[in-house]
Amino acid sequence: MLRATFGLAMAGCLLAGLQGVEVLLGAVVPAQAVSIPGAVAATPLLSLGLQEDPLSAFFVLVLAVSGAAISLASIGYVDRYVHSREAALAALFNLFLLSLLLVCVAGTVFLFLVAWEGMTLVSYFLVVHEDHSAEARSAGLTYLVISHGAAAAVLVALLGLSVATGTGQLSAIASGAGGLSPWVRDGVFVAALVGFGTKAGMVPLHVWLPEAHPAAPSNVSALMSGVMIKMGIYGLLRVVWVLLGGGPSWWGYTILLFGAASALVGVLYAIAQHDLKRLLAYHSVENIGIILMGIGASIVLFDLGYPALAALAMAAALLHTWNHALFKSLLFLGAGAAAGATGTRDLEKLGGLVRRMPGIALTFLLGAMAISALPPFNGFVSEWLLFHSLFSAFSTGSPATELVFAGMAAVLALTSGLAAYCFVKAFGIAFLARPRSEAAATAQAPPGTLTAGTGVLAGLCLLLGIAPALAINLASRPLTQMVGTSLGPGTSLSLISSLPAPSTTSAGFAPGIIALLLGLAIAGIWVASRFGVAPKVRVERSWDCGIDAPTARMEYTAGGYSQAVTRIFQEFFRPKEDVERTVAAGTRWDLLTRVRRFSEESVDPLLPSLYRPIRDGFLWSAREVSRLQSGRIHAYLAYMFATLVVLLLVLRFVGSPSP
Amino acid sequence: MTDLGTLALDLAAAVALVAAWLCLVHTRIAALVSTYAVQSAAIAVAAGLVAYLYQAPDIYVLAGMVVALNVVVLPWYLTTVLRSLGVTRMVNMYASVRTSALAGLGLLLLAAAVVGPVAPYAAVASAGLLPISTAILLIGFFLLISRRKAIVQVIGLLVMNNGIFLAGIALTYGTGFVVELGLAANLLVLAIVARIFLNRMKDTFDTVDADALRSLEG
Amino acid sequence: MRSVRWRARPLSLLAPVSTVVLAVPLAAALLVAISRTRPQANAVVCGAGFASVAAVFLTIREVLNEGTASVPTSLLYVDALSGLLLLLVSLIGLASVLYSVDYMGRSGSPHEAAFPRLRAYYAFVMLFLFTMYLAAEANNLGILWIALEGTTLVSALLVGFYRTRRALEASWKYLILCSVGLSFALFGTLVLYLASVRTAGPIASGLDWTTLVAVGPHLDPGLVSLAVAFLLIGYGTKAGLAPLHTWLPDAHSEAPTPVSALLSGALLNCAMYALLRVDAITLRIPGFTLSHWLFLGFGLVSVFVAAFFILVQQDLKRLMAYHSVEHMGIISVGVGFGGVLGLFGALYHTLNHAATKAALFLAGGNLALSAGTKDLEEVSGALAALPATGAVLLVGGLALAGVPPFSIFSSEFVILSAGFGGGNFVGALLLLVGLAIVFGGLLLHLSRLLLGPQRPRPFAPGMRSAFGAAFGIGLLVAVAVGLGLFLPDPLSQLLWAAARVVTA
Amino acid sequence: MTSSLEAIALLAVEYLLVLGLAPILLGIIRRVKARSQRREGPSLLQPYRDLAKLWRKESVYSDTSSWVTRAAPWVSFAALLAAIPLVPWFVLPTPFSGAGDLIVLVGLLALSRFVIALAALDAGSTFGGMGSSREMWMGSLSEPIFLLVIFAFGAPAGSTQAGTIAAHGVAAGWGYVSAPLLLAVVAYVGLLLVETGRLPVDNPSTHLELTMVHEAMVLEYSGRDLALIEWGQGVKLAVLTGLLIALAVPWGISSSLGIAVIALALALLVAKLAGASALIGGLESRIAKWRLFRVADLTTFAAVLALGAIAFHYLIAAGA
Repeated sequence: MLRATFGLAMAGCLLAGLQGVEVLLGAVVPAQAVSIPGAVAATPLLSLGLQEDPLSAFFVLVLAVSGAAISLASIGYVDRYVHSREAALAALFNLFLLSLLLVCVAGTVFLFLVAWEGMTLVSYFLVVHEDHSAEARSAGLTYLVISHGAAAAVLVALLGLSVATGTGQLSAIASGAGGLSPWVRDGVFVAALVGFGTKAGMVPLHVWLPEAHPAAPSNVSALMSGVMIKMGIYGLLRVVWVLLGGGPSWWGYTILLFGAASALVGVLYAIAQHDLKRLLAYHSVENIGIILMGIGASIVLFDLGYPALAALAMAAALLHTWNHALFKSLLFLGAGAAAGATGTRDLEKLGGLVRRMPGIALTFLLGAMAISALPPFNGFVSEWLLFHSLFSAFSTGSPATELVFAGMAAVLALTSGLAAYCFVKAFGIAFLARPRSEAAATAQAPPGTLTAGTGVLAGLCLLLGIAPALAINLASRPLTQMVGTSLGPGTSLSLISSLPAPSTTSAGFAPGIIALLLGLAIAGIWVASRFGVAPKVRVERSWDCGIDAPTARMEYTAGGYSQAVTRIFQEFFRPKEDVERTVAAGTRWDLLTRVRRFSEESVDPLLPSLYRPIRDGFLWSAREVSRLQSGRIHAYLAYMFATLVVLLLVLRFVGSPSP
Repeated sequence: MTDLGTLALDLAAAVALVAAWLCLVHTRIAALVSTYAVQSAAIAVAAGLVAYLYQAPDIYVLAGMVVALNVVVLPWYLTTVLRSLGVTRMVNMYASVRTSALAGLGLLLLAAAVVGPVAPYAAVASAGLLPISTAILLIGFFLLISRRKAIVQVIGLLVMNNGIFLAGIALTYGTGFVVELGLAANLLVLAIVARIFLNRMKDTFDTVDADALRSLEG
Repeated sequence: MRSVRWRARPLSLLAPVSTVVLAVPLAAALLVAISRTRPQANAVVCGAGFASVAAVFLTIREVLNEGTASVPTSLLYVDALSGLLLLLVSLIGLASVLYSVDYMGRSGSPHEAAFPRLRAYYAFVMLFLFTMYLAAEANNLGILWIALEGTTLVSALLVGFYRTRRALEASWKYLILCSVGLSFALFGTLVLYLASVRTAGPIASGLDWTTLVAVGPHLDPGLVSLAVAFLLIGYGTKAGLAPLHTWLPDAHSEAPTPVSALLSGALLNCAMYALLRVDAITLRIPGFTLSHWLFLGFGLVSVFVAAFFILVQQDLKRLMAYHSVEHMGIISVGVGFGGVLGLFGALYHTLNHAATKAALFLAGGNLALSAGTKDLEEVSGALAALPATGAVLLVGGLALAGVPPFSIFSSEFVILSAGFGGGNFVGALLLLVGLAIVFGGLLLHLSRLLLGPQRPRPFAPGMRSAFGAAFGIGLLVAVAVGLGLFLPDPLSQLLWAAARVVTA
Repeated sequence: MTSSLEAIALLAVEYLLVLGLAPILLGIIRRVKARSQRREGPSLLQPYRDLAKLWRKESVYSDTSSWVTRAAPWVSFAALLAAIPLVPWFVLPTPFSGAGDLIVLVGLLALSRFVIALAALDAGSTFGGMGSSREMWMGSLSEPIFLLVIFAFGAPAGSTQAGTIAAHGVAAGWGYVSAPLLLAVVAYVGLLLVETGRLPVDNPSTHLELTMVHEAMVLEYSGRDLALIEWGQGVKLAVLTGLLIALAVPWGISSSLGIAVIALALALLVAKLAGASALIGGLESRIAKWRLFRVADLTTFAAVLALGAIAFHYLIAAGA
């Protein structure tokens, strides 16, 4: 039954994906209203219409591919690792997919908002599904409340556009938004950035993300991190590009700066995490930042009058969106396998899993390389495009732009370098060396469909890394829809192809050739190693300075590994160190003290320093306000009296305000 | 319409206002009840005057009703309630007599300030009636706020209603018989329902101090 | 539903069907009073509940066909706005009566009342319904006032039904505060009459809605604004607008559960209905915007005050009561935004809130019954323990928080559209902020109540074989959920017509 | 444009040249350092002998290690091999210049580093973890500098393609020399020291537990794997030095395919490489190793230089 459910989900995803591809290759799907009598007739505001334009189709495709793979993996995952209310999980999972799909293809403001909130709500239930602890509920609640506030901002943006243009149809808004006053456009932009930025996990609105994503079952985490946060990107693109048709440079710089902050903050916090899923969640913040940088750059370049360069930046953003959907889904599924088999997400208790689950280890490694932007994987291609669009600002002749963009490129490079650092740690500590706990030592191999799901995703990461033209061709219609131009001819569907070089720069990158070179080099080494007498191979214990038997406790820990970075970014992390020392008897020298226990944790400073005070402030004022209901009827009568008197005085001395 | 008639009307209204002020300074409940009766009588007189001055016979019926209900029935009823409750005779107030008296004056000024500008629109020639009836309404309200005993709160409510009666009768020639009958019936039912609760309160809390009812908060 | 297809005419040979709406509860009150046995009394009230709904449907059908329903006397008047209120009251009335039977009416029901008291309870409930129907059908604003004061008197007795200290306290406060409020409303009504008399002369129908609307454009703005101030304080108290709402949480939380549902779902809307009638009159005066600002102001204050109380609330029924304050505030904001869209949204919201809130109160009653307490601190993990009740609370709670695809979201969406469309950006943004706080507060409670770990003390079994109660709650939930994405044509027509009654 | 056959032939020459010269560059550095310390030092050919010896020796693997350990040296070396055509060595336009630009080069170096750092954790020894952490940390700090340097070098030419930049330099002649170029070169040298693990960042000749970085990573390697890694170090040094040469002093790179010009270009290239190695050796022998965390200071300074170069570019453009 459960298998059938997830199988159905997979089939649905594949169908949606085919439809998406069809649209991306040129089919036109007419906008249509879902015919529910009454709802439409009551007021056009409440009409439910669907549309699938190229932008929708691209995100449908992103959703469909990851969704199908995750559904496949879910069959085994839920069967093996979920022990309560599997049916509810399966139902919610499918509902979640539906709501994601609806967000993409909603054709009216009302339906979009319904789907948007539905997506949040369903995912909330998925977040609190597995774990009934107070922390999980608090994570869920944080998620829900922040998301709801964000939805309010989304509502302001869309409703503002809707009433300003007098229509609830998204397609009609686009044609009517040209003549809006700058104030309205700016207001809509700010609201959209706050609303969609929150869902996407943009710093400093990201605090819900690292709480909520790890709490959910891992297949759901994969869907949330891989796909759901992309809906924030979709919404932002929809509003800023499709509905408003781009905007002034400061929009772009704003997005660029927030994107850079997200990328850097995300990766730095990821490094400090020892919980595998939290670590991945922070990487989502990082990658959203990268995507946002692409969007911001495209707005700036478009405003400067370089649509071709804007298309390059936007292509980077779209491609990275898809790439992240692929490798983050993969990584969460892999983390789910590790956590499911060992019962812990704590890196310090994992280790050695490469021998217990080689398939998962291999695919996780490929995903880690992809997210670390290493060639020949897809993450590198999109970051390359982004670097290029940042570099291309040289041809705009605007010194300020270029200095900012160069700084952004440095941030991006630092980010991808740190991401690589973080994933060496994540993969190395979790999957390599000796198991650090009994559970890790005895972990069972994950179910086949789970490995198959990650395998499919890993294959796609590699495929899009070698032949990104596939994806770029699919993105060309959305690109044309947004910036009016695509990446030009020269993109063919051959496996080995060169990325188009924008006319203004003569740079080029042929991922296929690089992959070929890598392959040939490895083949060459293999051939070389066949020559001569093959030397002997011996297996021994690791070098341990002569101590008799190296144990898992002597291995480098996750905390130790990340020390190098946490040390130099100390001001940023403000780590809380907890050191327990014992002083050897009869000495008073520090040198002779022994550190018994050392623990360190870095909490996201935004939570205690920004959000908690807001929450506490609300609670405090609520307690103060609630003292008004003192139980004394005389007080109540006095309120009434005061209200009356104030009202009468206002009436008398202020009069009725004019509209 | 004669000046004398207007004067008489104003006088009756003034008596009602003074009675309301008196309600603010009385410290014994029984005195409060009889002052209420006096006020009601003054309002009945005002009603009769309006009926006479404007040849509106149905207002005589109304005047009669006020006499029957507010001058006779309700004061008697209140007295029996007082007796059956067996509460102390003192009013128990939050605000002192002096404060209350000053508040009474202030409320008149407030009423004058607020409704003064529209008072000339009153259908009846006397421009003072609307402020006075508003003042009586507010004074009744003040009684409710500043007196602790539940029964005094009921009296405050009745004083408020007297203000409304005055406004209704004197300003608008009445509002139609069915409506007025309904209003009167409601007042009576209110008194009865209030008595039910007062009795229960006495049984349950052993006091009719409304301030004792403070367990529901937040 | 086939009954709606009947022509209304044959029945009106005897009496207009609008009169039947009034007669049914009155007759039922009498019949209950003389009933001899429990089953008899139960049968009478259930029959009256269904009969009322049928009569209301016929009335609404007539309204939709003719514009107004025929009435026996000019003191009554039934248009689309009345029809909407009738619909509301009859639906909530039916659900609440059915619930009452299972909750306290049948022998062996968990809160079984002694027969004489049950009889009194039923009679008062029927009278309560009668006064609300009367409020809906009144033409004369004086009658409207009388009907509303009548609701106070009858329902004060119902609130105090349990005779506990807390119930007594609540009912006393309710009685005094609402009576005081309504006194102001009466004064306001008189001032309005004064304005009418000055325009139309001393005619007996001067307080009739039909007259006032007709002479509306010529009414004196000064007098009307004075009247509006008093009427708003008066009916606003009854409608639970902050800071006049103080009686509301007490009364709602201490009344028997079915009465809470009636108070929140039906009664508050009766007061709001009276305010709408007043608003409609002021809207006829050219350039008169005072009432809009007042509605907007009171509405926003209500939303924010309620939001704060919701955040720190510890009692299930009080929590819901404060949500009533909040939603009356939202309705008021919708009215304040104005325009036919704002009114449509407000009325749509009225319907949605009534159904949702009544369902929640009834389901909350179930929960309190099983948990043995209304204290939110002591109940958790209810969804697993009581799947059906928990599901209703969950769906209802989410709906109440304004989550799509439930109906309250849709109406809030319309109200916000009206706000943005009407240029009330600040008002609309403030409303959104308030709603977000409420959302957080409500979900804070819901997540522990429903999803938290199961408390050590087990839940008692609730009502047994409570088909009536289940039907009633199911009906309300169906309305609360269904109206979100699906608004049947007749209902949509009714809502638009009602909105135009106010604005046109 | 060259035909593909010619391109392949040129590519083969490049590979032979770089793979062949890589060990000797290490030999030159060691010799210069030894001389500056008044030692004779090993033969220039000693690295070749080391490699040959390692190639024949048996391999010892840790019992906790997995296929990651076995695969890493291959992938790492392959990544470096793939980077070779991205650098203009002696002829322009570079064969297979469409394969990638300098950003791809950065990516390939990162790949090479990544797999080795991963393998360092595989054996489960403490040293491996320490080396891995430090190496990846330094790598992540050097990447932004690399990007800025690329931007600084690329800005005048409007390209991130090393060949295009070099061609721009060759065509501009002395006009290529400018203040921004100088700043970028200094920044690049700092980067080079970090990337190749030279002093003051890392000391390739130490095996002291607490200070070694790269050596700690590869502590568990032996035999052919170690040979690949050591050789890879040489190739990396050659690639980065070659790049420095192509970007800073591009003159002499042939723009046509005549035998004589090519031969001259090849000779010049060898001379430049040898000179650059000697300079590195000289530089290394003049500075002491820094504390590990001061690497961040070095990279920050390099970043300032590179950004300064970009800003200078505009100052000059505005002045012109």
